[in-house]
Amino acid sequence: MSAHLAVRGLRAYYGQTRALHGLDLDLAEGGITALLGANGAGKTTVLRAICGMIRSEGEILLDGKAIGGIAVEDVVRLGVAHVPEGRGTFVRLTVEENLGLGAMIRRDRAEVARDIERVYAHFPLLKERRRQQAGTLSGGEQQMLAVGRALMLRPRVMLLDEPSFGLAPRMVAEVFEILKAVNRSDRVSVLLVEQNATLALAFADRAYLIETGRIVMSGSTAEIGADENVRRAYLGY
Amino acid sequence: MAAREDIAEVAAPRVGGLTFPAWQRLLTVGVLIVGLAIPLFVRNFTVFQLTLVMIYAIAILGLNLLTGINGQFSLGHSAFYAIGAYTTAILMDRFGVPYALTLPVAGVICLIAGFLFGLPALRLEGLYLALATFALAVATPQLLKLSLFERWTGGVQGIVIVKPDPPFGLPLSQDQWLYYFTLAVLVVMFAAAARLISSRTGRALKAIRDNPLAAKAMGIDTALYKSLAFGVSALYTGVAGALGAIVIQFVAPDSFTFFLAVSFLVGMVVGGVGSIPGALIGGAFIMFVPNLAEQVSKGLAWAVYGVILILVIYVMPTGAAGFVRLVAGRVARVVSSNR
Amino acid sequence: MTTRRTLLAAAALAGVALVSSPSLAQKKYDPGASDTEIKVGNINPYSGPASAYGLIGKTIDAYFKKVNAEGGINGRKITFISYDDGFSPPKTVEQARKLVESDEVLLIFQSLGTAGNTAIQKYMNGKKVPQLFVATGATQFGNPKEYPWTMGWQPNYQSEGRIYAKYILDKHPAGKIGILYQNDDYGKDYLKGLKDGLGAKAASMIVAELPYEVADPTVDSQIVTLKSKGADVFFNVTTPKFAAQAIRKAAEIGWKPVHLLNNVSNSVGSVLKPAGLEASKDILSTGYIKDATDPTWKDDAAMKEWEAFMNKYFPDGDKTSSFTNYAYTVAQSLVQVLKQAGNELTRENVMKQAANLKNVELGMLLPGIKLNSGPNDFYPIEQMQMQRFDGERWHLFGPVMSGEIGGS
Amino acid sequence: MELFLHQLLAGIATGGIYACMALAVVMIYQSIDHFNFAQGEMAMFSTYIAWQLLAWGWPYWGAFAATVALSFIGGVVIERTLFKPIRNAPVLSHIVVFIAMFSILNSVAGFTWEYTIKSFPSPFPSEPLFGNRLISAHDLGMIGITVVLLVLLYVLFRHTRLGLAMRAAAANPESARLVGIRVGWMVALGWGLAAAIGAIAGMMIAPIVFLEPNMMLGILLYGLAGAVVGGLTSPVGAVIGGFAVGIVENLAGTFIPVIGKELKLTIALVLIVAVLMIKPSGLFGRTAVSRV
Amino acid sequence: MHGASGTTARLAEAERSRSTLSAEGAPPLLAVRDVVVRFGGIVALDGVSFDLPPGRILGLIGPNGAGKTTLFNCLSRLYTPVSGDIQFEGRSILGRSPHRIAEIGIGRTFQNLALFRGLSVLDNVLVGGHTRTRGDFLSDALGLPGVRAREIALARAADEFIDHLGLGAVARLPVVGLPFGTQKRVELARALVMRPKLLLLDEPAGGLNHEEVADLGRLIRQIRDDHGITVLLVEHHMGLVMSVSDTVVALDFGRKICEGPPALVQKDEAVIRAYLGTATG
Repeated sequence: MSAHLAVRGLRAYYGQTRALHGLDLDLAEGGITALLGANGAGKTTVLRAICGMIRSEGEILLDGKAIGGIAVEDVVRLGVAHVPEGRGTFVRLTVEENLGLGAMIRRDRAEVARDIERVYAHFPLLKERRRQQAGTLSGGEQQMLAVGRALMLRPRVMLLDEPSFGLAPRMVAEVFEILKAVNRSDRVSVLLVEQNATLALAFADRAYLIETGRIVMSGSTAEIGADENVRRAYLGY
Repeated sequence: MAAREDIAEVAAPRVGGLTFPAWQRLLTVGVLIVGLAIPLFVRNFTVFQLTLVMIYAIAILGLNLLTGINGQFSLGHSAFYAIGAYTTAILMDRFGVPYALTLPVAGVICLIAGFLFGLPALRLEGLYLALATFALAVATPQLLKLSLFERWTGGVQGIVIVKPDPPFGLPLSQDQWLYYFTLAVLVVMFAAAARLISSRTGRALKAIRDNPLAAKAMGIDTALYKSLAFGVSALYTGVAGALGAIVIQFVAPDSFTFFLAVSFLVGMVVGGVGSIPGALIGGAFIMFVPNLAEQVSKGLAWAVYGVILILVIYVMPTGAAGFVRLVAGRVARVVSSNR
Repeated sequence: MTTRRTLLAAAALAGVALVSSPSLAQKKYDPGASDTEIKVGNINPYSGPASAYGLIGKTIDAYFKKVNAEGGINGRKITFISYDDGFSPPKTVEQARKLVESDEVLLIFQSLGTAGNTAIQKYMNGKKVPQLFVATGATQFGNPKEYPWTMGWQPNYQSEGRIYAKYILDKHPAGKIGILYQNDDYGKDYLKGLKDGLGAKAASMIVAELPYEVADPTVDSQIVTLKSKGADVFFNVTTPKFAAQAIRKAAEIGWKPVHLLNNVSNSVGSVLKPAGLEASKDILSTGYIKDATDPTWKDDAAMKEWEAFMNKYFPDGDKTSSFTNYAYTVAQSLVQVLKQAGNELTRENVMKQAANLKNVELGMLLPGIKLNSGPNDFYPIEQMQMQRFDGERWHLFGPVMSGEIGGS
Repeated sequence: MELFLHQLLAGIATGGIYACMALAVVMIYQSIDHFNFAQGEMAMFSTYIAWQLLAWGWPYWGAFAATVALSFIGGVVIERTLFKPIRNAPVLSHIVVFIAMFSILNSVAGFTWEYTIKSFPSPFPSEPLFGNRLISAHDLGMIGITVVLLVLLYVLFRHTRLGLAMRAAAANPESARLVGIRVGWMVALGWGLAAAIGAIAGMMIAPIVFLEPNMMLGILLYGLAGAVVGGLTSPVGAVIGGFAVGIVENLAGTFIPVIGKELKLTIALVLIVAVLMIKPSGLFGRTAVSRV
Repeated sequence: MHGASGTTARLAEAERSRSTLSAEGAPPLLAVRDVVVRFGGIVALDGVSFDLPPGRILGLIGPNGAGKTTLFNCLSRLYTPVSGDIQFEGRSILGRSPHRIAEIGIGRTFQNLALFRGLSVLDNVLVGGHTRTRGDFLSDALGLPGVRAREIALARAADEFIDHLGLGAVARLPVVGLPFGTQKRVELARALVMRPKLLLLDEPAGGLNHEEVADLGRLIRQIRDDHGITVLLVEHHMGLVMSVSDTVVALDFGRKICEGPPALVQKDEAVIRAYLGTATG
């Protein structure tokens, strides 16, 4: 099994301070990998560095090809969708325009239309508000929109930064089910940052533990979940 | 006194605004000494130019209090500069009021005018406020020409006023005296601004700039503070206008076009948005750079000016103050990494 | 010590030499003048809303180059220092001070604009530096009692206004006058001249007086209003761009009043032609300078001389603009004054000579119009002649009239 | 009554000028999310290019097309060279660069083509239409072109992917990148379009006000007023706003005594402030609603 | 709502009299009465009522778009209800403008962070103390002696909370570059320095991991116990809500669907259907 996305010796600065200190990770083709860690450990920075939103040093390989230093939009065009922290809603545009933008680089119009319906099927609330300005949605609704927009890309890799943020528990379950389904049906590789470690470990098949910009542990979710320290710190039992 | 200093010492580690770092104090004193000495060594004409630099600096500081500190845009500060100038000119010319006494009057009138303009401006944000103030700037010369007020304003002819002599038989030229007078006003106003910015009021103004909703939730009366910020900003610019009238000895509608407002904006950005010492750099920029550009090429003076402006923004995208901060930060990083 | 003594001796000798040669008037200099040089300062709007006038400064500069190339004035070269004030009075003050205190010019010549000149008038008179031949027709610059160091040149706006009033009273005593004027000192001076000239009849004859601002995009609305107010005499007090707009709009809406166009905008090349020669037919104006685009002067010797000057010294200059021949003529006037001043190049003598112009004829002035000034007459040109545009050229008619405002 | 009608028509005619400019203003606002103070000078400069081509003997429509194309390229080049390097600088720094551009274009135009007015031809017949002398063929032609431009822009922005991408890039550049939009080029394209529209506006306006380097100053102000009154986010609003400003200015200038005459300019500005007081995002503008 | 039938009005009246004195007999600190909010055609809150006695922690839960944040915004007077009333210490707050909510002792944090980006952590916290100090432009500009003393007192209070929340190391840094969770703590410190009687927390656990959530839970209880601050908590993190709340109110489609102790609400059919689903994260 080759790594779909591989990161080698990633270093990044955030403001004046170094946020990542040479970090390696692999994302298996069609796999789901979770990044766990405390606040400020650098999880979000990893995602932002991978898709070129911040300057970084080290190697980032997609299908074995280096994508470090490539502009964000070009990384996206290689099939990497990012659900960012803070959702990145186009507040002045309508819900449907937001979704349409997710498929901006695609040319298959009929398929795009079908995908919009698919997103609406996943999130009926969005369908109700399709003509509303996206800024009027509640926080949780905007989170759904962000996930929906990412799906519109028909991505090959998804970078998810806390997709559960602001979602009701039932919605969290639903969103993760949807993501799992997409992961299976479209063979999308997922890199997940999630504070809810229980959820993340249930959802993912591999996990990395980050502390202050370094990987301190990695392995299958079963291994990680069984670790005494992880259990105490992140799972609470 | 000593006791209070002690309290300050104890609290000092975190109370950012209350104590200015020693190097800043030292620098301020140094600049002040140089400022006091300069007129004794240069020509009257240069003294006159430096006086204008200080006047522009006060006006720019006024704009900075509004835009840099409170986040409200204004392209209309030429209007307040004009009100201040006209107040002084009318008081001196029509009522024989001594020039020094006209400054507080000009300041108060501008405070009120600014406050009143600030009230409707509350409903406007960002670009829309900029446009409304732009409108104010453009309308100002026309309003000054209005025949209804011609008795006071002298209409299109404007008002010529007399330049004051140094008091108490001081052995100074008129220009030197006005320089020191302006310097005194500048020191008072800059010190007041520095205190204001680092105080509770200053924090509230900055909070409104950064997040008006959260500021409200913290109990800040945003409407009042924004209007008052407009008023105080106008006061600064108005006092500058008053000084300008005394130094130039003449006010006329054509002196206060929106190009003046644009100059203030340029001065503010070049000096550094939100920076107090930056206002002086901005004042010097708008005073000397056009002349420099004219020396390079008469026909293309403003093109040269534009090019200089672009270069300045390229080199210092956040103005001189931001540039200094950036360089200081780099130096600090290098020093600390070498340690 | 020795050197100093020698120098003193040399100076004494030189003094003796001067006294002993009666052919040369005693050499006396104020700052800005020397054996080899006369420094002349100038302030012009090369930028800003009035930058069209910048052409005047450029032409004067070219003319002084010609003077210098031809040997200068009494052997002295003119150094012409011209600064931009962008038509902003505070800047005018700064530039005037720079010229006087830093460049140490002998005099400031042709500073342009009423507001700017007002701004520096007190300063110039306080410093006793000539503010000579200001480029504005406002009446306040010919007041030798209060301001002995300030002098105008062109016929003032009020005089011209009076000339039109005279014409209206004479030819159209029952006319209904509509006025369009620029809302500044210039416009208001014309207005005052016209009203003073009309006297008691002003109130009944003027049916509308509409101002415009320099920043206004068009004056179309005003023209429409004037027409619908029933005006049949149109007093057009506008600067070139608006004059052209007014002429065209009037023609467009079929309004054909008796059209009196102020001298400021009667250039064929830069106003009437853009506005449309057909539309400009029968417009009346006054003149005192020959228009280069007017075929009347095709074979005029002075005009040929001017053309030769333009071709040689200012080839890029716009020959169709009346500013160039205006500047040429006013520069000649200064040369005349400096020539008269001879070797006594003091500021006082310059003013004395400027106030001592007697029937000076300059080539580009209309025939019969001469420069005259005296200690109580600080308006060198006071004569104008009315002219009518026939769709191609101006035709002078009637007598050379004088403005009646000012000394003499 | 007759005067009223005449002024109304004159207002519509001048309103057409403002509408043209307002459209260009809104256009650039849509693509860069702030207002370009040099917009008027860009239009003026383009018009001089057209004038130069005509002076070299080009046919009108040839010069017209070439000017629009050159202006488009010019707009793109300005964005790529001047604004790309300072993409991350604060808004105020951008405004200062606009001011710099303003003075450069104005100065260079004056230097190259002198400050004296030049007449600029109209592509429309000079005979009055239908014997109506109050609104000229050129006025009508200009209004027609404005409307055509408006429709084209509407289609572009509301019904094409490119338009959507441009709006997204202006509103939220970071998110736009995250969906694969080449934000830099979208902004450059916006500049190009704004410059091209400005060029058309300039070539339509110049026959009325005469060509000179400062010709756009007053017009920009009124165009701005139109854009603000109509709402900076709405091209339709901007055009309607432009006409409204023209009409109100003319009527108020004529029928309100003393103040109306002397403060014609001010009236337009009072209008801006008044409209903004009632509807802070203009009559047709959409307010950006955001939840806390 | 005012046009409601007599029966409804009587019922409402009965409920009001019932709840002005709560079970323990203490008057509620906060009383929400039949609050209705509409946005255009959408009803965001539809007659929501509940009481919050002093010294209690109330958890507010509900699916996305149920109206929780809307209710918060009513409490901080950013929105005005179409009908209904909100009383604080027995007095209606609807007549107050937003900035005069803090002075009566209501502080809040924001779901998606609303910090003052350009200010340092310390200055952010100091702004929280705005209502606790007096001052005006003139005395601040002149730097009158009283100003300095007040500033120092406030700075001490701020220091206390900054240390308490473990922000000492970053106190001088601008907030903008700090990690999300740290920024959340800054918000909390900012709200606490105000010394509110009622603290509104909008999803404070968002972006925190388990350990941090546990810390937060302890902190919320401590805030209540040590400072006597009443807390209204909107949160999706069920672990937190259920462990710290005395009472839980559940909303759905703008209506209250359940109110009671955490254990009961957790088992409520309607709550499970609308909100919890099968997974209880």
